[in-house]
Amino acid sequence: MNQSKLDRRQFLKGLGLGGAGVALAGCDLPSYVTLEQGEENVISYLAPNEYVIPGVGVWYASTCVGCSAGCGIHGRVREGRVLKLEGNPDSGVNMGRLCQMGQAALQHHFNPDRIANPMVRKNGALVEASWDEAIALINEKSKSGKAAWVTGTISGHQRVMAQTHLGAIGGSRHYAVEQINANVWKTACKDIINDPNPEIHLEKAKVIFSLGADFLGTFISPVHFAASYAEFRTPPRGTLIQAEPAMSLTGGNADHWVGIKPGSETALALGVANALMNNHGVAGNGISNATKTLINKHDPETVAGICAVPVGRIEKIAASLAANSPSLVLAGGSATGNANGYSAAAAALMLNQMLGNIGTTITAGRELAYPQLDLVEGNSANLKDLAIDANEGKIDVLFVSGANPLFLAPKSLKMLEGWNKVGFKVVLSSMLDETAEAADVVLPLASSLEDWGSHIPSYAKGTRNLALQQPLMEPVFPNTRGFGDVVLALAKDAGAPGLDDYDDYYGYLRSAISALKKTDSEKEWNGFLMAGQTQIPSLGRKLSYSDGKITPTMNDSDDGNLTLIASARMGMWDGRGANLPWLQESPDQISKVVWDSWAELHPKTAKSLGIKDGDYINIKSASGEVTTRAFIYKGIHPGAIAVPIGRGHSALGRYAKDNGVNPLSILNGASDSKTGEIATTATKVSVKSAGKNKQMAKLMEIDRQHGRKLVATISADKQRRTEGGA
Amino acid sequence: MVVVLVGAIIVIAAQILDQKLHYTSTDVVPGPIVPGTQYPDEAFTGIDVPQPIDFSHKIHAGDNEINCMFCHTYARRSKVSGIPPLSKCMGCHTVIATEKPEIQKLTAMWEKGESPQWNKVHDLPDFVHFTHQRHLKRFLFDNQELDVSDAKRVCSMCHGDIAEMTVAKKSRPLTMGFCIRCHEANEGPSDCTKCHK
Amino acid sequence: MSSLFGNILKGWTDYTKGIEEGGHHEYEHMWGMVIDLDKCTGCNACSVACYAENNIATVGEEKYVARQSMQWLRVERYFDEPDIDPGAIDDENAMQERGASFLPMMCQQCNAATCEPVCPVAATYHTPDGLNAQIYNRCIGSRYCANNCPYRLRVFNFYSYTDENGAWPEPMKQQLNPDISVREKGVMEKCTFCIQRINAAKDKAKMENRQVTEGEVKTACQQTCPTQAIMFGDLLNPESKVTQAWVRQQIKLGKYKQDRENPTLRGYRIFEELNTDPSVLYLERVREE
Amino acid sequence: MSEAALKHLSETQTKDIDENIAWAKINRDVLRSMENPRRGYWIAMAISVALFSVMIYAEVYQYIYGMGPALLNTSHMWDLYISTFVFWIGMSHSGTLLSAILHLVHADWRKPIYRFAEAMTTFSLMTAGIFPVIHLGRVWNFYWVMPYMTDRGIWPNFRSPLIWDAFAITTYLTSSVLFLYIGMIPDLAICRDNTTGWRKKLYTWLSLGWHGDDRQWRNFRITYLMIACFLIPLAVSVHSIVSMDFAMAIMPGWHVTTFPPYFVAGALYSGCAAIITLFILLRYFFKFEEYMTFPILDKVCKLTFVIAMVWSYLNLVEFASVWYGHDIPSKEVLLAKAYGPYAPFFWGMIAFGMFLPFALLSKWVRRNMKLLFVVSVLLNVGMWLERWMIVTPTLSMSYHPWGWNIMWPGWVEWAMVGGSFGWFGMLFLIFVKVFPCVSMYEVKEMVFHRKRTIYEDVDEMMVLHKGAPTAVEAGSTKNGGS
Repeated sequence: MNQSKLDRRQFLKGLGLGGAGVALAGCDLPSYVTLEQGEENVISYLAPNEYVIPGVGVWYASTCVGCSAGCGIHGRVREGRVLKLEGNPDSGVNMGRLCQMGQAALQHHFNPDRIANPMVRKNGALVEASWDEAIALINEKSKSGKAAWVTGTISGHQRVMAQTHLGAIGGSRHYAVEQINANVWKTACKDIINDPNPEIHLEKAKVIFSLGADFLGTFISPVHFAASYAEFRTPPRGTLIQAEPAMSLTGGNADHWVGIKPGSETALALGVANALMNNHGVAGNGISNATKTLINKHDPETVAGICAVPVGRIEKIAASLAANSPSLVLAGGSATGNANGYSAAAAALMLNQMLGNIGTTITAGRELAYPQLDLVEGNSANLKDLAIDANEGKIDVLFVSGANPLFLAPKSLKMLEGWNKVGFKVVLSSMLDETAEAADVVLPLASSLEDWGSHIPSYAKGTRNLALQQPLMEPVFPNTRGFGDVVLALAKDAGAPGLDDYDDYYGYLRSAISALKKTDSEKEWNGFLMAGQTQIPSLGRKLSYSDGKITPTMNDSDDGNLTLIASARMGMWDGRGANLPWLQESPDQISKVVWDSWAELHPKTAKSLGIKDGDYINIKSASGEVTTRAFIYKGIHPGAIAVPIGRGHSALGRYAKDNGVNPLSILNGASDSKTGEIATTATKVSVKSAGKNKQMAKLMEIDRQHGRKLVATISADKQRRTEGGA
Repeated sequence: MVVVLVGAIIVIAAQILDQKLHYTSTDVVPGPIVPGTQYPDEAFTGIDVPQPIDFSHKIHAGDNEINCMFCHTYARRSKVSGIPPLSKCMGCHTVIATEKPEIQKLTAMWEKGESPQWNKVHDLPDFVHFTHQRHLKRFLFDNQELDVSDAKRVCSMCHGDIAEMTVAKKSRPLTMGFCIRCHEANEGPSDCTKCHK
Repeated sequence: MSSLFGNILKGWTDYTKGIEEGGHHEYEHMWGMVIDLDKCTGCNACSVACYAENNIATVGEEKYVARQSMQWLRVERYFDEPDIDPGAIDDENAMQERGASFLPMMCQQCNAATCEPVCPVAATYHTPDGLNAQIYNRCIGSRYCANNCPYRLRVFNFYSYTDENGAWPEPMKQQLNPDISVREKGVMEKCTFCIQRINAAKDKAKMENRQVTEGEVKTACQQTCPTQAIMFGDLLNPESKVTQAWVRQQIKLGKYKQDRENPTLRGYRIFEELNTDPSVLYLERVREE
Repeated sequence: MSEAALKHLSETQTKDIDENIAWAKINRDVLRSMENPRRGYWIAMAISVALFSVMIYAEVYQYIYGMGPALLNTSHMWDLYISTFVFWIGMSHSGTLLSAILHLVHADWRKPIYRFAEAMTTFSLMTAGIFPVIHLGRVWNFYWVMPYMTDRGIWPNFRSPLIWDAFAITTYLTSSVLFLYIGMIPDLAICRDNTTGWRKKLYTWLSLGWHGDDRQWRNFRITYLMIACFLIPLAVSVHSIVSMDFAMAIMPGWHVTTFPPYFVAGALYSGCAAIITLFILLRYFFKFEEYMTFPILDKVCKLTFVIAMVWSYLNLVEFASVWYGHDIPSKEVLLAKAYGPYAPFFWGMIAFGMFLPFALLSKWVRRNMKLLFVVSVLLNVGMWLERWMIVTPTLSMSYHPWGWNIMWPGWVEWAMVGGSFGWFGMLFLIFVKVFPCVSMYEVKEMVFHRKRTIYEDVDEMMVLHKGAPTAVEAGSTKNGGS
């Protein structure tokens, strides 16, 4: 990396594809066939750098863009191909570790279904076109009306670039769409403790009481939290209490799992607060009298009725929280995924305040000194807005990248109708997903391992860093371009000021970061790239506490129908993992199902509906129905049915297409009253058996160890006695 | 009877097949070329492998006595010895022998920025993971009686007398038996996973 | 040849004798693992990392249903045993009161491996590193080893996955790790403790005339594990973290019944009583009562 | 033979063989069986070849696509291939039992029936030998199990029971073929003397110049006896070794100490049952009522019953030792056999293998050909189920519960199983038309010896035989000669 960019590209040029092709000949054939001469070929380098040695892997730092956590990665490059990703040990986000989605980014990069060439809609069908043709069409149309951008969570210079472009074409609307987010929690934090992104110290807590927050799976920064969780579990070991209607990955690791009625988390929190104040003498400093009155109304007996949790368990939680300090209360996931979600988050923060956690396990985060680079965090309220605005004709030209609104939006939002009302739609994507298929122009993007970029991790402790993303190899599909390059070109064509100096996005990024870091030295730039990140100035925040609005009431009409939980899972995520065979074949952590969707049901419910494990069931809401197979176990509330998000694509390549079902599509229009987040756990569905029992693809058919000593257990007391407090 | 015959035929056929596939084994001989070692002195006549440029090893390694590792510079640092990058060729051939047609081919490629596509001559099966660097270390760098200029002698253990060839040609069988005999004679590792993984 | 025979024909008696005489004197290394089940969150990152590192084929739904999947490392999930929590089993209204238990299972690299003696062609054997190696190109696919593995951790290539409709359609082939062979149909395969990484580290150490140091070799699963629940190292190196963990847990190799001073320690090996002498030490999952 | 005649025969036939059969008639009857086949033969042949062709197709399919279509899976790596292998190996024990063991104990009633039993041994071994090969994932490398000098300096793993199998089967096959062939030489000479054309050439070549002189007979007797002696321990060891495929493994339900005798007993049992089946078939189709008599069948049935009881005893011993032992997984496997999804097959095995043989105690059954045929086939079905019940339930329920899995064989496996019967049938059908399936010279001996017990004076007997030549010339002279 100590050469100019051209040289860099040069060395990335491979020593031929010998290696991979070779590997495939495998050991099937007798050796005389493989002891061949002149059958395989090898292409020499033109002028490689000193450190490029064929047969020896070189590691380059970059940033994972699988979710908005922004983990640092190292990619192993050999013979010009990136072979394996590992976590970057220098990154404060993931400390050298990586989740399955990070590992699988390679398959996105090498995906056979990537878009190779630009496509333009002609006579109703997308046909391949040249870049010039596509860009010309975009330039022609993009000034023809009110323009808008749809992205996922976006940050760093890509955000700047997209917004510059938006400004240049005279648009103002930017919808950051993200299905799996912590928007409700962050909004509550911002309102109540005056910091949208406080630092959460799992490792300092002795007890964690989590209301649905799947911090090991889908909450803000899973790998970082998993690392903190590991510290939390080292002796003296903390206790994890998870309350949620359907077991998440975090719930699967809980010492006490409380299966509660969907939507009753706020009441549970109030009940715990009541027990704390009345039975454990917790004063509740800083909590308003109005809230205290509310708490007093929620004695455990009442709450037990609302949540369908035994009184004893509520009191046990309170006792545990009172006895072990510091503790930590979190809310997210299914707790915030209903109309009353904000209250659950507010109640969680109220508990933290009561227990004195604010300032110990929840501390102030740091604010970026350059807010224009900061994350625009996507949320599903934006998705709703997008649908409404599009339907109202407020958008004429739409640019979409990094989001798949047509897949994510429930039918009840009428997204497709709105989409069709938009005059001209441009999708920048590397995969032909549902949204790209419905676009007028599709621009093929380079994968995240071929592209330049900068990212602000969604969560950071201590210092704030700008995570750098650099290409690890030459584009697999030569006719694809980086997101920054495309948007830069579009912005230049649209006449955005100040961009003329930059030939490409790399030039822009480099000079922007040089300006940011006030250095122009080649050496330091290489240092940034080698570290995969660079520190940027940030300002401290200060936490305060003022009660949030807690509305405990649930207007739950008990009509005998089940509550659908569209559960977020690590792996498929919001659907972006469905085209990667590794993730498809990586069993879900709890149900262990692969390659298909499933619907979790409690045995009691299943019995009453006459459903057996593996039966196809028909799940019908007011706005549609899906049919999938039942997975029956006791990790779900009897009044709920959980279907994972992520499958059910009608596009997105051979692995994703027609695989499983999409529960998002049948959600009703309910949303969180405060933030407008689409409620994922508030839709009532009727369920009936659709017969036909076909075996499900699962890692394991058994749930128990049958007396074998496979996972042995030891009580925490015993462990503390033998391993001590250290 | 038939079965006895069939059994015998199977065993004999296996022998013959094996001999055919793995070439005739001969004993190891003490190597005057590489002192302190023994190596299987087995000949093999490879086929002529066409190359995009008729590179002459004789001129380079033979007549001009260029060290093997001058061009195959990766050999001591990597599993593979590698093909020299085009820039290395051009390092000399911008001035030397520029009038020759083969060199002009090379220059044309260099100017276009593309690399020649060489055909592999010493191509091991893909389940064999041979490493050059360990062998060079063992036979050349750790060998008190040789210095780096003797690289050719070490290389010739497996590659034959490349310096006498024009376009390289296989002159050793490079079968597993060939490897094993050398490993036994020189106390190389006998762990299968060293080469097969 | 003699050394080759030494490896192939090494028996259990020789092995235990080696232990009684004070260790595995003929071993260069003795790779071992420690997995802390209390830290394991069951997130599956290890399993996917293993797919990425070791050229493991994905088989698709149909073959997965037929249980012909190829994963070398599987993360099993169990719910409570009746003896721990009888209420949760019998009462059909009850819900789980705790989370699940997760168990990452990879080849246990048994030192008295049941798979080794039964292979007719010695395609699986014990390396001088104490590993249970599988030589793919020697394997004829009798599958006896898999039948005899009490852990069910050997997987077989029931199909060929290398063609265009296989596991790696172009350009996915480019991701394949050239340091490992791609296995063809009819070949048994299994976790190798990332032998390519071990060999690379050993080669590097030899090139630099030194020993392999602690932490120099990391398996793919260990490296990616978000909670660092997996530890890997040389059991012959007294300094290594795994050795220390084994000593701390008072688990000794070569025994099928551990005689521990402190029986409440967390360490155990799965199916130790079968006398397979696995190299993977699990630390019990901790439960809050 | 008509129904009535059969009934009459079943009531009247009391001797193993009628000592008054003329030697010439023996030759005539047996040689007649080798004459041009009739329609029934061709139908049987067509069915066999069809089955075998399906097997070939399945094998090619498996060669191309791998072991997947057989529906083998991570838990069930063997299934029908190995159970059918064990079945056929078991089948092969009948020949040894009848010819070698009974030969040594001078049970001369074996003589009319041992030839086809030996052929059965050879052909079932040839069938059994197919299975270890086709079950290989890389069948093209099967010869690697042979210890031959490779250039690579690697040997097979001599610790593996599969290698012992390979040795045992090849040795046993070689010896069985030798035994069959040597015992056939005098008969081949008779055939040589009574045929023309290609047959004559074949028999001339095969009979190795046998002309029945004293020296030849002496050498022949010694050789035959020695091979018989050699074969007995070999046969016992072969099936013991096959049992070690399982007994040497660690799996619950396989790791059983009584497996070697259990397998040997099972082998003899299924072999005997198969003898009954073929006995009835040959007797019916070749009209061998005078040679394959009811009294002989009676003896075979009684023998079968005894062996069945030994087998049942060993079965119960195994169950009891598991039941009273402390090995929980083994106990679970046993219970799963009895109650699990494979239970119908397990109980089928118990019913056919343990209880059905009691039917053989009834004289009425023993004399009722059709019924006995059905019984013998069912006994063999039971024995096939036994092999399946050894292999599959264990694999479906081994130590690690993760691997618990119920598996039903795919079409490829069934094709192989069916094809193995086709292959066996094909070989046997060819055999009965090319070689005499009743030993002519030994039946003559039998007749001779029996007669001697009646007629004290040999000369008198000879006179009664109307100028028949002396025993010395038996087997050599032409047309009705011996």
